[in-house]
Amino acid sequence: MTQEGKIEAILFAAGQAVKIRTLAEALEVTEEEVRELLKRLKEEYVKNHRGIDIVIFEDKVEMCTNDSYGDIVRKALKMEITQGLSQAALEVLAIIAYNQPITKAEIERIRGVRSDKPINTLLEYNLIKESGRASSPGRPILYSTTEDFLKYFGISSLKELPEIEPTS
Amino acid sequence: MTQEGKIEAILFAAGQAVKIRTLAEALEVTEEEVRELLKRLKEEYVKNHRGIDIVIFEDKVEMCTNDSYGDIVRKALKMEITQGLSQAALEVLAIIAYNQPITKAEIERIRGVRSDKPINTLLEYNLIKESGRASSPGRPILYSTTEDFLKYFGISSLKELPEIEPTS
Amino acid sequence: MYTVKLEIFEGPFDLLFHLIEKNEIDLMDIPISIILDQYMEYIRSLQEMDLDVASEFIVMAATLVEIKSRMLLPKFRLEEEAEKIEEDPREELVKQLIEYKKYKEIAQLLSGICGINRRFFKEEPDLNYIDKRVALNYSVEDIVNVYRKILERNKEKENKIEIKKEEYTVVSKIKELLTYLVKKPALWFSEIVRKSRSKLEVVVSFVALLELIKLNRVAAEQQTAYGDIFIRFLGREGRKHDPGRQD
Repeated sequence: MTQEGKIEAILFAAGQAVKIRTLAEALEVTEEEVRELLKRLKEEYVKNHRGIDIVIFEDKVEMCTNDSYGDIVRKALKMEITQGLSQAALEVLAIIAYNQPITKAEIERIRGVRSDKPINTLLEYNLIKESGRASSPGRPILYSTTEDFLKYFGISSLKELPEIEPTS
Repeated sequence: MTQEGKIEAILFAAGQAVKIRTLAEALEVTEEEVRELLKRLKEEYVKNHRGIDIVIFEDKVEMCTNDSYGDIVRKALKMEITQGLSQAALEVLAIIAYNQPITKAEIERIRGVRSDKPINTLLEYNLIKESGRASSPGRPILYSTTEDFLKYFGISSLKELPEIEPTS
Repeated sequence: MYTVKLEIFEGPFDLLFHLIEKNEIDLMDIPISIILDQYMEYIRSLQEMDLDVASEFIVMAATLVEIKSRMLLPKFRLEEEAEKIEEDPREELVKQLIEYKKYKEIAQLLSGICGINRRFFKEEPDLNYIDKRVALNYSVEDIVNVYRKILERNKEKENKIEIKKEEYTVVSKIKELLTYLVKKPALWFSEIVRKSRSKLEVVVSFVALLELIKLNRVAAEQQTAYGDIFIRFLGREGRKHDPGRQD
């Protein structure tokens, strides 16, 4: 048995995101050591073009397929090609990621255009969620990004988003 | 990309047994070549004490957890998994509970997405069962809930399922 | 269906950016006249193809017209007023454009790292290693809640298909005005304003009116600044194109 093997086995068997703390407790090592092991594991996956990969977000880690094998996976499993995210959906997602929680009206003010459709698309993809209501008149719905957003975009935490300059 | 990587990605994403023929078609090689690749993959897993493994039975192959890590996996999952059904599986279960007996096509029409994987999971959990075939063309399999479903969800009969009026 | 709209541009900001980049314009010193002309040209070309133009584009056209007129105004202002109004009329628009640009760039970046369609997860635990009683820690409530959500989701989808939000478009407004003008060949613009259900509809009506003037279908007169506009219908085919007319 190896430490990497243990982590690999746990992550595979879990079939969902596993807390770093859980891994530390199971392996009886510190969380820092787990993070170090995860780093080594990921490096090994990348270097050897493995079909599997891991994505670390916030205090969790989940096993997934390697992005570069996406086409063949879809082909083999006859997955319908879901429509990718439109430019509009990506713009709305960017705005929500940097300003969450945020209302539809604010999103539309920044984009200068109605945004119901892209918001619905993002909700269907579970990349954003309703996260309460603003205290402003009409108590409009507030939107935030989800864990799936971090998972599918490989962003380890919201803090990792590139900084944006106030002016260009 | 490597041939082994492709197989690894497909097997991981499938989450269930995959036909050797399916792999051969996706990789555009013969079934013999797939078997050869699977043999090499398995040797690699064993040699390097990987946490994952593959089992080949007749014309199918499935990725699984390396059982030598069984103890630590059980220990970790005990801490991690308090509710083991994915959102997709719960949705399918709810649809079957309220519409049984029902075909896969009807489930997918209600959900709007493919549902093979969650159906498979529910069968494995023994929460649903095949209960005959519809008289419609192709005579598709009908699914119903099981005794275990009643037991785990804490009701004594299906009549206890509350009626639902969609609120808006 | 006319839903093709401005598929290439996400909205008026997107279109403005395209024009600014095409003309290699400094964002901090936008030549409004040039941009306005090209902006209107684009919208007109869509209308010629009989495509409906989303109302946001029309509102932006009105904003650009307003900025242009304000930039011409100071020349005629009294000195004290000129001092008071130092700010650049373009300032607000430029601020919005810069803000939008940030997110447009982030969107580009996100598109490059998006794992949807490429990255797959396993989604279910390996049953051999979990305690079923623990993993199936549910109650009938969970089933009810999930099923209710599915029904609501499907109902919403149906509603969305049924109720298509009314949109004001210049093309449809021109047709509407023409029909009205046939019955009433002379009227005040305030009459149209009174009949409008929203500010947006007024703006769209106004742009439609400008189009009709350009097409020579109506003559318009305004006696004083900000005064009411008198509109006269010049006939179905317009004055110039009227085949029955001989000058």
